[in-house]
Amino acid sequence: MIDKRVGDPAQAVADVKDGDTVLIGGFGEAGSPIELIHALIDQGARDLVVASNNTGNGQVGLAALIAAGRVRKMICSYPRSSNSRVFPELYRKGQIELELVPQGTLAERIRAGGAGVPAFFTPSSVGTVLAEGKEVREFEGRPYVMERWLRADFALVKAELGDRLGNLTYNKTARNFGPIMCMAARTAIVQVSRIVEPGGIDPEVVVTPGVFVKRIVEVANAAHESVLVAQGVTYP
Amino acid sequence: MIDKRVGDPAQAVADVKDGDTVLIGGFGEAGSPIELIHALIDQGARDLVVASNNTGNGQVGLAALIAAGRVRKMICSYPRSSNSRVFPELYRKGQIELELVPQGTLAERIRAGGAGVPAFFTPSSVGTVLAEGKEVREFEGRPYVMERWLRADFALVKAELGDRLGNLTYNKTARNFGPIMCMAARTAIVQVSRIVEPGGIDPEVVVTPGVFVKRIVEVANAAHESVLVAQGVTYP
Amino acid sequence: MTAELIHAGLTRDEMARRAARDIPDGAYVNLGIGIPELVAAHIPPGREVIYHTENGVMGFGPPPPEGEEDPELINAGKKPITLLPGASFFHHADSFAMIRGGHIDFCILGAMQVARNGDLANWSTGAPGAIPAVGGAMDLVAGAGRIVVITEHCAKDGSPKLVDACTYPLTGRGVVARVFTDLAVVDVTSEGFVLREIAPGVDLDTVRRLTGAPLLAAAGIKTIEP
Amino acid sequence: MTAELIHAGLTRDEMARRAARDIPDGAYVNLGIGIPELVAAHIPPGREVIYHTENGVMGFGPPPPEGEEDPELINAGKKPITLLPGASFFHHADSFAMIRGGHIDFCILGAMQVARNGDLANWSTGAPGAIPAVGGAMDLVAGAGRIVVITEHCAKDGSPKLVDACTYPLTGRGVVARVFTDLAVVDVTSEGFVLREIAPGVDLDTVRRLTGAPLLAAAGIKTIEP
Repeated sequence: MIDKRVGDPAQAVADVKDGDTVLIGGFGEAGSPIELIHALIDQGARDLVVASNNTGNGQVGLAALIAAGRVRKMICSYPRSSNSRVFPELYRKGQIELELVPQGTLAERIRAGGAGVPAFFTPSSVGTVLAEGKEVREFEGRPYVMERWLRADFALVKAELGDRLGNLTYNKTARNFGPIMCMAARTAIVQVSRIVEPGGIDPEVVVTPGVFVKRIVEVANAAHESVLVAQGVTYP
Repeated sequence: MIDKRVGDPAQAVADVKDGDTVLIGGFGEAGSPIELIHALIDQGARDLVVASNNTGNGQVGLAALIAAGRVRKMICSYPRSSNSRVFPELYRKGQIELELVPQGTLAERIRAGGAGVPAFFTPSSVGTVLAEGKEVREFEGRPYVMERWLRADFALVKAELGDRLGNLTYNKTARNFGPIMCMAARTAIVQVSRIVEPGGIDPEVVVTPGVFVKRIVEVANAAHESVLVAQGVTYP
Repeated sequence: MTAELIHAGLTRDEMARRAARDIPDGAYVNLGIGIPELVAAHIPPGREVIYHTENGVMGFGPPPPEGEEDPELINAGKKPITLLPGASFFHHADSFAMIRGGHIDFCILGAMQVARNGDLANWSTGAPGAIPAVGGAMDLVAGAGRIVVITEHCAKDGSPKLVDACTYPLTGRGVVARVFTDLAVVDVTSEGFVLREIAPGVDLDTVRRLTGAPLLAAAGIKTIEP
Repeated sequence: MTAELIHAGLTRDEMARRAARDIPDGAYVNLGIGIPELVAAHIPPGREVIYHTENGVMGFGPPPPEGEEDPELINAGKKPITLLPGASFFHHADSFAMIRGGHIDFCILGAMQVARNGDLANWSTGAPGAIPAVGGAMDLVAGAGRIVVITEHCAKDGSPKLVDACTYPLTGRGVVARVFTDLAVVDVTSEGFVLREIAPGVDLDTVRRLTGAPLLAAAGIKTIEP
């Protein structure tokens, strides 16, 4: 029997290795898999390359992973926000690398990674510093820049419902990068609010088919980043 | 007020012009928008370029459109089936062009058209006659062929529920090419089994957001191609 | 003196109201963070406009009442939103397919600089130590149907934001169609900046003086109705 | 004589049963049209296998009872299917993202010819007047994890299907890992065809004679348990 359920976040992230590339879901706090990220902090893998839209807030979740010195390089579109101090500090000190990617290009690179498309052309960033050094080519009279897929060893994603086969639904704007990150990682690890029986999700409304998911862990009452930040929580 | 509803299939396809490119949904009979196709036959546009996975069956729907001599060229992956005689006959007589495209490349070209990606690389068809004349390039030691987007003037699609804003759900495997064809056409025209009020489709389960749809027409009891073929129906 | 003149111009809400008048009925619209967000409150009666946010919603509504915020229902500015009937959720690749694929009709952004050829700079000063953050701006300017900018006519230090050529890193080349400022409505044309409308109590010479590039005067300049 | 020998080999169901034994527990599997479709009925007990069909279903089950067919619930062969608990629907681009992106573990296809270097021809004779139809075969061989073929060892005219080089138009180059025929199980290796297993009552010389390329004998050739 196929059973992708694992007992807890620690078990789910146990085999992340030093140097791995990890996609981390979320746009701001919506969809941020905080419990999985905290488990990854406990787990200890270093020298990670992390792709995520932002760089976290306060001293929890992704910001805490960065603060713990575990991330060698961030790939993201928007590495600052009102409550993000960790990344800017390390970046200014030259202690963390940044690959800045337009948000749509980041999404499409991840989707391409999951879809077996090694490169594609986009009009985004043409003529800007973010296109420097990249191949530019005209199609029908308009210039486009070639971008490469983004694939990863792991993805950490937060979803809503899941079953033992890995089928998922999401909650509102927590969907964001989750479905494409599951596609692009060799091992997609998903925390869900609730695990249901196979068939408990209508086949018409499955957002991520289980084929894209390797492990699923129930986190019934996931923390909200903004609440932790407001409480001044620091992890670990 | 935005209201994409139109009264009947004839009105929905009234402005298709000679020479237009038309994407037609369906995989076999599932999702084939027969009533819209019949309206297009009545409407009279000629010299069409049609992209669809197959070429229709019997003497109804897409096969009837082809039989009526309206299609200059078919772009498809599988232009034959047990009940498809129309296309093979015209093709052998040299009276219709065929651009044969691997099914996944066809889907990805249409999706790329909708997503503003003018070209992408795929491993499919590399080293075969279908890659002849196309650019081949290595990424990470593996050859890929460059394929171009496929965009169209119109798409004719069959869906299940729709609202005045164009939001759609589909029925089972009738989904197939529908969502991506809506994305890739300047004017996507959709026949639905039932029109509901905005909000009548849960925002979490909308498959095609209305932004991709221009016109929607209710066809409450759509014909099934296999039934028409079994009855020996010929359209018109 | 500069400060005084700017004071004579439109408020942020008046700028938003003027920009809102340009949005046609039925448009799919993406509003940037800042003044552009104010536009939604000023759509003329009788028009239905549908708002897209990059993080995966079409059809969102105004912010929720205090206490009813949902941390997983937010916009691209990470602020709480509500849904209108007919809204939908989708993932990030689909959201940017809408943008890149030309399905968003109208996009209103803020700006640090707009050049007379339509170049836009709105994401980075390029200063050493600054944290560069681009978000979805480069995709929006590459893909949306019509790109307009709302911005104060001058920066806080009094330097012009409408310039001959951008000195900040570009967001996109030749992308801006129109600029709404506190002083004027300025089109970007093949001839450069053309003044179409002017704020009440502001004169052409003043606008010209505060513009960092030649400013042509359209025939029949109108006064902006605030 | 050829016909007689083929008669001594496995039936279509026996070929499918042998191939089914190769599918590991938990695999995501795509079955081509024809003999490959029979494989699903022969998965060894205790293994859970999930079937994908290109037209947008993961997790379908056996055909429905007569009279319960749904014309909008079909597989890639356009035949009616049922759903198992945990199934899902998705559109064609997502379906081929699964295939091209390497998410389908195991794919079983029919063949017109397999060459000793793993080249596969299974979509067109290339004959004048033939209607070429490729479907999803080129995507499957480019993307699925392991590609195996089930086919009669020889074509209806007695000519070998395992050949030195394909004469029909290719589906993909160097893609086939193993071939299950009515006479044998043959691996494609860097040394060419290697015979691993042989059908009961069939001898090595016969298989070699009916194979259009050198056929190495593995150490310890096993007899296929039908």
